[in-house]
Amino acid sequence: MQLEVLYFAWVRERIGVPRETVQTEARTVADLVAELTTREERYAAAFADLSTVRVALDQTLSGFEAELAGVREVAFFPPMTGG
Amino acid sequence: MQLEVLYFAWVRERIGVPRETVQTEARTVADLVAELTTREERYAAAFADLSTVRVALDQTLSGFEAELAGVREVAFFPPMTGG
Amino acid sequence: MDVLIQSEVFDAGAELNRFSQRAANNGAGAVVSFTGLVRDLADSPLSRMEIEHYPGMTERAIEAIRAEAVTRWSLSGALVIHRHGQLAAGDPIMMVATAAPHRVDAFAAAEFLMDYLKSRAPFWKKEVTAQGASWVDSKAEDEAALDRWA
Amino acid sequence: MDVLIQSEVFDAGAELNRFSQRAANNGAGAVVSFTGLVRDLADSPLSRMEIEHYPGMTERAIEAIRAEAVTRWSLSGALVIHRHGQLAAGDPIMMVATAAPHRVDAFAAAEFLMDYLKSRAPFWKKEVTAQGASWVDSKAEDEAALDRWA
Repeated sequence: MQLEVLYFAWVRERIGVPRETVQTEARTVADLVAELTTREERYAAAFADLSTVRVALDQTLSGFEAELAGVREVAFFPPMTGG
Repeated sequence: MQLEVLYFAWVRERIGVPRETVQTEARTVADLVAELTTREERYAAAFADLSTVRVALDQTLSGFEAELAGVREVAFFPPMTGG
Repeated sequence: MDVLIQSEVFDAGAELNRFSQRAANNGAGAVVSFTGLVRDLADSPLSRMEIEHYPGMTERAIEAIRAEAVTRWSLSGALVIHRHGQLAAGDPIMMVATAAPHRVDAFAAAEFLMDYLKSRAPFWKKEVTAQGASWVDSKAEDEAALDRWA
Repeated sequence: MDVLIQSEVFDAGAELNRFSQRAANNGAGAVVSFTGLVRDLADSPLSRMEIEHYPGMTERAIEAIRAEAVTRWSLSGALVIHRHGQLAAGDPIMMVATAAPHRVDAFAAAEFLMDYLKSRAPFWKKEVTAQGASWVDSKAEDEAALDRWA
């Protein structure tokens, strides 16, 4: 499965790129995070405390337990600070 | 005692004047209302239902039981509809 | 000037910008405004609205309400403008603006000011149509709204 | 346009007047606005604020929030403007305007929109001073504010 993975704010800064294409067989978001974390230290740094990371699947807020089947775009970012 | 008595909105319209000087020995606002009501029909019409009349003494909202000693200006009007 | 009682029409947008500019210099991060407009009537078109007020007491009452708001919340500014005299449908009747470091204070203070202006500032509205004129009735819900600030 | 996501500065007063004019034609008697301003910092003067956003999701999220507000309250209009990019101290960050026949609806809808924009619209603020840059932390109280609409 091929996913577009986007990063924002300090998650982006830690990982070093705003977006990338990821080949993965991860079933859930949590699986994808675990897989990325083992790849390189910068992912481990970004995902060190998941209580401070939010995820959106195809531009809709979601949870780490959500399944990735059919998803094209995954985004990771800190809690939002709009307004 | 000499009082300046002011009327607003439909209270003013029923009594027919916006203000007048009243000579009275009334002790409370309720006494003053009773005295005016006996004077002429137009006062009786304005004060027919006191639940719809508000009173201010020297420009501060007050009650009908309030005493008039030391007061210079009494105003009668319907509930306010500002804003 | 933070309380304006006037018959002239005012420009709510220009007042908001002037108020926000001053509030920003005073530490505000949040500005809330309320504008009341003369609504046209469903049954019979409104010819005009007439607003009677009690000169002297109006200023005193609004200043007291404004001072109370400044005591209750951490504000960077508070503005009240209220018209009297003859108004046309669509005209602004009045506006309130509040500014604070944080939005919760700005919103609460604006609602407080509005609730008190509705029932405690000496203004009386009359609606005039081709069929005649009638004084606007006060609403029980406006009086009840004051309870939440007790 | 009822949702504007832009890097350009906007004129809150002019937007309010344009919005109120349309709302008045649509039966509004009450217009509420909220403007968020870039606050300067107490400890070290702010060089600028940078706002990052998630293009595409931002518009979707705000449209969804706006649609929910229109469902919950009887509104004559609702407007959201939010900037991204580089902002200076005192600049307007965003504004919300709501219009309704009655003030209670206009106030409630404006507070609802603000509470959701704070925690559910994908924007991230960064404060830049001479000492460096830091991302603004989300506040537990902003997340908690959503509970009252549940």
